[in-house]
Amino acid sequence: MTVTTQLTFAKALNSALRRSLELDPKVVLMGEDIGRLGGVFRITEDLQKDFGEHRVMDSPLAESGIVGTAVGYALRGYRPVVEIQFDGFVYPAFDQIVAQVAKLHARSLGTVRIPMVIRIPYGGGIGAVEHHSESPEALFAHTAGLRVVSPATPEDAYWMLRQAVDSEDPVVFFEPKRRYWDKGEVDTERPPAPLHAARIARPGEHLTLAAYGPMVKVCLEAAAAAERDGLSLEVVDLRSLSPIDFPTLEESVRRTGRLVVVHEAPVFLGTGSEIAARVTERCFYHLEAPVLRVGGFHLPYPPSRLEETYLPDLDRVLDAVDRALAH
Amino acid sequence: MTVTTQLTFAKALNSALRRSLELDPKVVLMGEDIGRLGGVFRITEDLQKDFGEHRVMDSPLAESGIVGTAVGYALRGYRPVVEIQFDGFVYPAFDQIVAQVAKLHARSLGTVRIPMVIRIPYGGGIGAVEHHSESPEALFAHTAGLRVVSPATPEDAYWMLRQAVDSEDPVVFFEPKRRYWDKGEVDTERPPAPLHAARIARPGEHLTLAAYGPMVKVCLEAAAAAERDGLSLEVVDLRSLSPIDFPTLEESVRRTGRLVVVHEAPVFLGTGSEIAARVTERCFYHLEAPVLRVGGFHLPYPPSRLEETYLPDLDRVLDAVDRALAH
Amino acid sequence: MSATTTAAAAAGAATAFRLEAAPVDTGQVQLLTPDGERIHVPGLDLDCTPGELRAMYRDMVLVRRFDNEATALQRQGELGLWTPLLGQEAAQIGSARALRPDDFVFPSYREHGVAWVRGVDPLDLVRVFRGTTNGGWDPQAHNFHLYTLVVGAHPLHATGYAMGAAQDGADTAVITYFGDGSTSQGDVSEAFNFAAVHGAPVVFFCQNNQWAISEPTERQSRVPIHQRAQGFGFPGVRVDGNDVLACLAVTRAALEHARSGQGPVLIEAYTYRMGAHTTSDDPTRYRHEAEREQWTAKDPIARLRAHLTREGHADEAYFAEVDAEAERLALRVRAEVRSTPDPAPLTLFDHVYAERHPLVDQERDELARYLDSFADTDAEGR
Amino acid sequence: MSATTTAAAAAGAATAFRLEAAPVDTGQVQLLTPDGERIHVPGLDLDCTPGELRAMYRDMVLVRRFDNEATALQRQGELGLWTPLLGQEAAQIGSARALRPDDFVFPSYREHGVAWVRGVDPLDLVRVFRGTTNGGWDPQAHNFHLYTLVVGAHPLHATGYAMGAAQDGADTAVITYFGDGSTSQGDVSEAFNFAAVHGAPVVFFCQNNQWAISEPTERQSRVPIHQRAQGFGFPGVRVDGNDVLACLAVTRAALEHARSGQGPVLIEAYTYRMGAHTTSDDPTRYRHEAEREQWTAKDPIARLRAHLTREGHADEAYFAEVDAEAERLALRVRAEVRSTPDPAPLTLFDHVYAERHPLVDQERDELARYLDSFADTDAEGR
Ligand SMILES: Cc1ncc(C[n+]2csc(CCOP(=O)(O)OP(=O)(O)O)c2C)c(N)n1
Ligand SMILES: Cc1ncc(C[n+]2csc(CCOP(=O)(O)OP(=O)(O)O)c2C)c(N)n1
Ligand SMILES: [Mg+2]
Ligand SMILES: [Mg+2]
Repeated sequence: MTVTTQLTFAKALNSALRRSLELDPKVVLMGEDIGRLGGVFRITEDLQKDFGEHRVMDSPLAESGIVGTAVGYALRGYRPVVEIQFDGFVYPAFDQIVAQVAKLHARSLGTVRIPMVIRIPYGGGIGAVEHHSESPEALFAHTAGLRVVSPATPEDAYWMLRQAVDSEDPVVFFEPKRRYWDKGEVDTERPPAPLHAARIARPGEHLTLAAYGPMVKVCLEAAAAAERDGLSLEVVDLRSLSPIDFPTLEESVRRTGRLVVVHEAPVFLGTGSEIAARVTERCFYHLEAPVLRVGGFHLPYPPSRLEETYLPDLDRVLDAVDRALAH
Repeated sequence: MTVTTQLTFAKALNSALRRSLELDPKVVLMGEDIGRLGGVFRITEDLQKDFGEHRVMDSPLAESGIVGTAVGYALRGYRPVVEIQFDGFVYPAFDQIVAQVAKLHARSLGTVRIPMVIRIPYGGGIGAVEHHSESPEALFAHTAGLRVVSPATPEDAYWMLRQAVDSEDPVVFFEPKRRYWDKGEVDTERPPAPLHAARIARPGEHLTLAAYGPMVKVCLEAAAAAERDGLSLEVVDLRSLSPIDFPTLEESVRRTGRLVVVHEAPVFLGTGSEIAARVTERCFYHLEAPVLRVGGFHLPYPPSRLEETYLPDLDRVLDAVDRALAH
Repeated sequence: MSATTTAAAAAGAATAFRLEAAPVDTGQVQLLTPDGERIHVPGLDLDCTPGELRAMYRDMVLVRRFDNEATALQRQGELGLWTPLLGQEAAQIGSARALRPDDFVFPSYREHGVAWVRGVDPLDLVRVFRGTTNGGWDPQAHNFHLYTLVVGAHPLHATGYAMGAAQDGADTAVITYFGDGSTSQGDVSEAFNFAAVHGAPVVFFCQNNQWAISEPTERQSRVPIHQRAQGFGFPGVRVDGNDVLACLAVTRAALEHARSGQGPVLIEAYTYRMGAHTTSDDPTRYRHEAEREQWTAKDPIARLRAHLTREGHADEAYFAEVDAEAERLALRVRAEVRSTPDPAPLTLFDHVYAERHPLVDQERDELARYLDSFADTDAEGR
Repeated sequence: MSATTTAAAAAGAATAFRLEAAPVDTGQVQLLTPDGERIHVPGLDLDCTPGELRAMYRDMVLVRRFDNEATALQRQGELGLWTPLLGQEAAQIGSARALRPDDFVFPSYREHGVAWVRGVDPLDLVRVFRGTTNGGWDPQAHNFHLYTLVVGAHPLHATGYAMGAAQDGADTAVITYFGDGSTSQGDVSEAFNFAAVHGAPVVFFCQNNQWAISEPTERQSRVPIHQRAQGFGFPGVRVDGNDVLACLAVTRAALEHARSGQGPVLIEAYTYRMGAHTTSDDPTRYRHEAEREQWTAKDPIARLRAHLTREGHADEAYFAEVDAEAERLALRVRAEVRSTPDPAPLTLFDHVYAERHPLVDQERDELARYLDSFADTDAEGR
């Protein structure tokens, strides 16, 4: 049976949290302004009202403290879901995340589990002030012990968050904030795919575009535009950055022979570098062009009046497609 | 005129700091235990005695505080050189480094400079306990606004530290701690190369090995071993990870047609991924094999009794060389 | 706590063991009642000439007007965001007027009043929130650092700067501004501790405006915030943050304390954020209108105006003149903001590094070529 | 500080304004003099049976002997490192014996005595420092978390655990151990604050052993460390850390305080690190032998032994028996450590994730194949 509803991305996340709170009394939410206010993006709207102050906690303004106390909750048998208010404010918690959260399962030889979700609204394109538009996912994907995912659609928002909460491992959950207001069908009865599977968002023949989170939509638009020029681009929504579903991606690249990876984060040592390196290694004789990358420049995220230039858009994606095809 | 002396890597660093303190009264050293003790690795030995407690400061045990107050010193016109005691303890300072130090020049439109050096003894191979053997360089190289370097020889230790102190930009200076006791010739009169130039550590024909810091020696040993099998390997000591001297590396790869990148850090999203991606893009038609990477596994650095297995060594490098040549 | 010293215990004169927190101290320094009456507090002398009083009044009125204008400009889409200081004028103007020109300021993101006193052009502030720059002014030109948006990061910068100034042999003092919520950040505690251990000449000025976005101060601290200093071994004091005279006098005393080598001071200016956290915020979701109304009665500008009137230092004509000046300021800001151009795309790369960085150069060149290709195709009428 | 309340000021009864830090309190709770004489402190009852006293003596002797053995094993190359607890036995045994089995402990890296009381096998501790594992024991089995080597990270875990326990409705309390130096870390201040704001049932047990590697406590704090709690609004108390009875009694009181919903307590156990920071450290570079000698006179074991003797609770035969037991323990540890095998290479990958992660699987397989290739070539006699 399929029960689909039309939800915004934000509401899908809210529904996923609500359902998780309902299903498991050990699920607790922690973060700044997530209670009465419902979070600055309203992702936790009404949840404190309905589940109480002990399940949905307004934390003191200290990210390290939030993640660090969440570790304690996890050790006590809870499943904490932590909200970092904006991408640029995760760094004060960096030590707790990479040196504690990521390592506890390994260092305890598996006797300790940290089933924590760290939700991070990320990325630009909303005209925000400094520190509110960053894409630090590579830092976490490089860190063993963390799982890193980023949904691109309301349905994935709903299900991937549910699955992240259910995961026995810590999951850094990157929410593309510029997509919060996008609407889409959500089937709340059946997950579309496992948490770490990539998804062919649009099949195609001539070249593979790989993206995740906010850039999937841009790639789909690029593919639609290219179609008008007679080009058939395949779009792979990676969904997960640790692990990355390489089999799905490689299968696509073997078919198309060309790959362009797109993300907002700076290209230099961004997730695209790993994808390019690994896909090249595995598909060396299938590649007709080098893997090209479209992403942010090597600079601090710029003031918002320059972000249009900074952010990959349809034209920059198509420019890379042209260059790849020119090989 | 050439004045060379035989110094250990550690002593070369110590001499570079001493010289910097002598040359510029604005150079100050900050860190845990760097005063009376001279640092846990004795890199700052005798410097407090000779330059006083205000030039060489024992800081409270708080990495964020150390880097954060060093920012203030820099704004006041000083050139702070900060010691992080071990690689695994840099994360509490992560926010200050990536969100403040790295960005201040850009956000001030160049009116503010942060000529800070953050020294980090890094890497494994010394039988240490947890958190004392990590290689987090990719996290910093991914961050725009920072320069990231790592010397491999005593002479580079001396000069690159001198140059880092003189740099108008913040430099994250990774010291390969397992090489602290290695000896080598140091010419204290003339720098061997600019801070960000790569160096052909050993010329060769059949394949290029690229490495930095602790792995340069391993690659040189591998090249020596390979020579006995009639193989001529070129070893490029990258020296700098942000920026990376791609022209030198690419020139080498165009000659040899094959590249293996070696580092201790986990391969997944390690600096090797960027090198592989970019070199492949630029040398696509020169590469006879995919760029291969040898590095750490996707796990928290293991307990020391397993580090021999974890760390790239001569055999693992040669295994990758064999695989690259088999293409 | 009540601990027994060895000596006392040995002598049998022990006080009883009890686990007790330090007593809560909600007292605050006030020099001006809400009705504008002057209170005299022994040990806290403050002689202000009528001219100085009027100047502070003018500062507050102009800054409030400018602040309102910026809020309006945001509503009209000219700014991406604004962080209103509404209600916090006295805390900012009073404390800032205690500074010497060579003192140095580390603000957070709401210190428009302090910026004003330091001579930063309101336009420079506004451009940051318009999104044309992340900086906006030269910190050295005003001894006023850039706004820091990462909550709690800059008190450490202030502390380091103060340590450096002391090391220079200067008798410069440093002041840093942050909010009640910010005190929860580890970095702020580290700043308190570094400053205490080094006896750094820094004044920590916390504007307790009762709210950190939607969280009231009780979510941030179990005790009044000025008491935080006790645990680090330096003085903390609460001042009526809507009383510009008290803010001036207490900050002056604290700066003197710091300057004279006695180390840091924490000032908690007890005030109220009359507006939203930012223009993106909707405070009706989390607080009651009644609370705001109570604070209206303590308005910092009305209070000083009452005092000026009561003492005969200013009359209606003066007040009208200041209001007119405020309107002119608002007009100028509006006009200039609207005509502020967006930066050219390639300026993106201008200041990432002070020295050359090949990757940045390369990316700049690539972007330039890419943008040029549009110029071509645009010309071709693509 | 001495602030003037509005009311008082208005009434003209103001105390004078002064910027003043809270008075320094160096008093400490002591129940046993260095000579073993029992002091009675009102409000701090402690009835220990002779058997209990002997048990604590035995704990301290065994732990010290084990600790010495571990140091020796490091010198012999069997361990990579050791962190001696020498001198801190009373602080650890006394506080640990105040715990209930369902209480939970978050140690740093020197809490061998606490581990002992919680029933962790010394061998488990030693293997961590041998480098065969980063864990070593099951935290749930002993309600004793893993050692945390990142200074200051774990008090937050303790605080969260305590909040969770309270949320469960349990009357479990939590204790966390850390050093004087650790108090400088922002995370520790954040833990203090979270615990205070939430009234979490956690006891912060700071062993002030006077040194953080080479830095004396004055580099870490301007005031006695127990006073740090004042700034966060909860009780702090200094206890003689070489007095096992005082440590037991004060910790018991603090746990009771926490358990009964009154929130956290900070205990500063004033003690001394008689040995090196770790076996890699050389304290002669930074401290004087004389200081160590002074502390020898306050030795925690000698003190309890004197008390037992004085009260007739134990005789030389008993002490000899304990010493013999300690030797047997040392022998066992030495023998078992030496025969501890290194883990098999492929176990590297065993616990990176709780659920499957293809990258880890792939790397494991690749390494297995690689290692196998040696098996082949070795067989071929490469
Ligand atoms: C490290 C960090 N975390 C979160 C935020 C988001 N944020 C911006 S302001 C704010 C509240 C600050 O409250 P307070 O310190 O009281 O200052 P106020 O805004 O009231 O002046 C928060 C949570 C941030 N800017 N930085
Ligand atoms: C975050 C971090 N920084 C630095 C270190 C290195 N380090 C290990 S122990 C230590 C001193 C700790 O002193 P203290 O807290 O007093 O504990 P003690 O060792 O005296 O028991 C330092 C600097 C560390 N382990 N973690
Ligand atoms: Mg506030
Ligand atoms: Mg200590």
